[in-house]
Amino acid sequence: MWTLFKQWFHKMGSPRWFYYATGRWLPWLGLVTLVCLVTGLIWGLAFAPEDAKQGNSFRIIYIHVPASMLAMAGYYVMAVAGAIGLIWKMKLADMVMKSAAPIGAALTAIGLFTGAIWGKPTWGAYWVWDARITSMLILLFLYLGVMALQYSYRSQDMANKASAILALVGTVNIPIIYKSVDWWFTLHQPATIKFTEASSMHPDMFRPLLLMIVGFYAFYTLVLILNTRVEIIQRERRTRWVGELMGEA
Amino acid sequence: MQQFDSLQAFLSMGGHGPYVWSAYLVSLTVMAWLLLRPVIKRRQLLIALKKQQQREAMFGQTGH
Amino acid sequence: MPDVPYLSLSSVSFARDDLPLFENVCIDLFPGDILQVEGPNGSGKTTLLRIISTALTATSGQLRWRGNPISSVRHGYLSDLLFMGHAPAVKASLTPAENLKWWRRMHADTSVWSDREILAKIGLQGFEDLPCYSLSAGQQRRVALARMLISSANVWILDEPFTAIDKQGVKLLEKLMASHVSNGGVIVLSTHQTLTLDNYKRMTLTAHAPGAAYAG
Amino acid sequence: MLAEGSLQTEAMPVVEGSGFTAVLQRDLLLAFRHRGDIASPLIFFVIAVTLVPLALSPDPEKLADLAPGIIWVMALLASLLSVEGLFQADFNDGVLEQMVISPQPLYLMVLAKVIVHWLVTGLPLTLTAPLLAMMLYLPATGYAPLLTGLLLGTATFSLIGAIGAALTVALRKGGLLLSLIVMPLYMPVLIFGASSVQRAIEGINVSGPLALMGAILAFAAVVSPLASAGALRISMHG
Repeated sequence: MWTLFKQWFHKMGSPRWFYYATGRWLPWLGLVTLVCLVTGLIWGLAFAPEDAKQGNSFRIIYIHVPASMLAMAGYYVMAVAGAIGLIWKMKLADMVMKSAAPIGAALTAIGLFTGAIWGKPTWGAYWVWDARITSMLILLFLYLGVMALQYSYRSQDMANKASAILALVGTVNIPIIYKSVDWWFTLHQPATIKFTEASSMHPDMFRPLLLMIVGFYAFYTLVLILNTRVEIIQRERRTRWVGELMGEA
Repeated sequence: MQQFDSLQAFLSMGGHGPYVWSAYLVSLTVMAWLLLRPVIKRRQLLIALKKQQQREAMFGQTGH
Repeated sequence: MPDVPYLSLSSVSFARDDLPLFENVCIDLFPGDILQVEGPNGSGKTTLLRIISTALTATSGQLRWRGNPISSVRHGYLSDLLFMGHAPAVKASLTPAENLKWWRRMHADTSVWSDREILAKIGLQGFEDLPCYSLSAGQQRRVALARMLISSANVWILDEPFTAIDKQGVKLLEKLMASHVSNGGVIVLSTHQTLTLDNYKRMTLTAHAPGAAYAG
Repeated sequence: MLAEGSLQTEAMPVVEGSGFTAVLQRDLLLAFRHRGDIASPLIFFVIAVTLVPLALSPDPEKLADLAPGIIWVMALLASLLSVEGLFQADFNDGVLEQMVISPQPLYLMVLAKVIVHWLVTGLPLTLTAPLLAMMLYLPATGYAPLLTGLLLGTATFSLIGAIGAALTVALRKGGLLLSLIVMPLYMPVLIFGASSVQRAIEGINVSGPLALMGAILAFAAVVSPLASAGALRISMHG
């Protein structure tokens, strides 16, 4: 079992194997993303019932919540990939980490932006120093820091290692940051949705949200793979298999 | 079941239309950019690499 | 001659961002050996020396000390290593004596000489109380050489030790190197200069061409 | 294995931990030689705090309200500005390289450097804070938590800042980048520090947040030298 896992791990570490394997998965992943997002959007926008208190503005939840979830998860993807790259010196992990940073930052920005717009009709202001929004803003800062560090090194190897360390330090810090922000902002709305409290939301509202969350996860994976594939070509451009690839292109 | 009686009602979202639609529009634009960026980058990279290949074929090894 | 080399590199390669700098470098050094690494700028002399000193990690290949891979004897190897890089590692605002004190604590200090004796040997008697920034460049370089008198390390890695050094320093350095190898030490150095010492090995790295060979 | 007697001496194993005291003493000596540099973050601290009444108003009530926040933010910035130089000199003159390849544990040497940095910046900043608090009309009940908090907080700032300094030491324009990557990590300390003063003024018990700050400091003292040492090794690859 262990040797099997190790073999698989080793194979996964080969950029070439990753490139060709994901080439086969991509169409399916794209299909899942498209179906989930389109169905979820139409369902959420047109068919889900109106919220009793917030009216139709609550429909922003179908973007806001999945984007925020992925923003958070994306940071851990980045940090875990960075750790694997640091510990096992796996190049593919470095490429995944590098690709994950701008995607996570963009999703964090989406989460912040939709949160702000949602805030206007709900709280009467675009920006409220609420715990979740503030934590999200700090998460964006953390992403930007990793990206800035990544881009300021001329050597790609150094850039990857340095930003992996920063991502790991950030990961260790995130719970502390969240706790401290929670503690400070007494103006704190309870989290709108947690999986454990799913029942508190009307099932007709919740089902499209679930679909959107699945869609966002698929979307994230898709974009991450696409970016990693570009990184692979860039880093492996002197190898024969990329040369052959160019011949086909 | 459809929540809105008409397209008009759907677009206005009971007065919350501007908020909902701007949030969706901006988010989807960013997501489209996320999706297109690697595709464009890949194409540019392949073109650049091909050019370099041709250069090397014409002038011999130019080093790295 | 012992059959196990004191220090050996087996097919060491280094690539920066997948650009190979050198490949398959093999070196065997026995007690008393001096290896001069030559090559044009950018051929990776400094990189090779820094790999031997473990400041850099080779992309592939193995570094062995007394037959053991470095990873298993790192502490012992580092205690047995003296590295002089481009920067002299002399604190400019400390006096020569204070710099000596610092090195004594960082290195395995088995030196029988006192600070005063060492400063006399490097020709800096009378300067012990001046901050190093007030010394000339050549004198500062000689302060750096004092480490060789303090350290009991058998492996000396010297990166361009003859640059920015005065005549007195060159003589001193050559004397130090000669006595080090005659005591069974090992020296790897990079320099453009021809050494006045006899019996040294040379190795040439060629710029950006893989497969730099070892000439023993 | 080896021909006996062919080597001048058997390599002496270096005493573990002597690197810690060596770095500690050397850096203290260096700080003493550059005493003028110790004053810079302090002067920055005082001037920056002075700017606030000039920009807002000299109204004692308003200032008293804002005092904890102002002092904490400025102390954070002063600490941040000074941490940039933590490894810079050692990097430039080659000493850092010697530390990285020395048999001494880099972890302890980094810790020693951070301790000295705190002694010459964080501690003086903390000691200056009561003066500024007085100028900003901080109520008397706020002084004790301000001092305790700054004592713990500036040490945490030095520790976290060391990671950023180690990550950017090999970069030419590391200063701004350092602030960018370190400031978000400073936020919990700032929150607990400033709000414990605020709460003390309001008469609420502040042992909770101060204990948390102590916990964060202890945690940072373990993690930061580890991360900094790793970052320094990477910075050597330039």
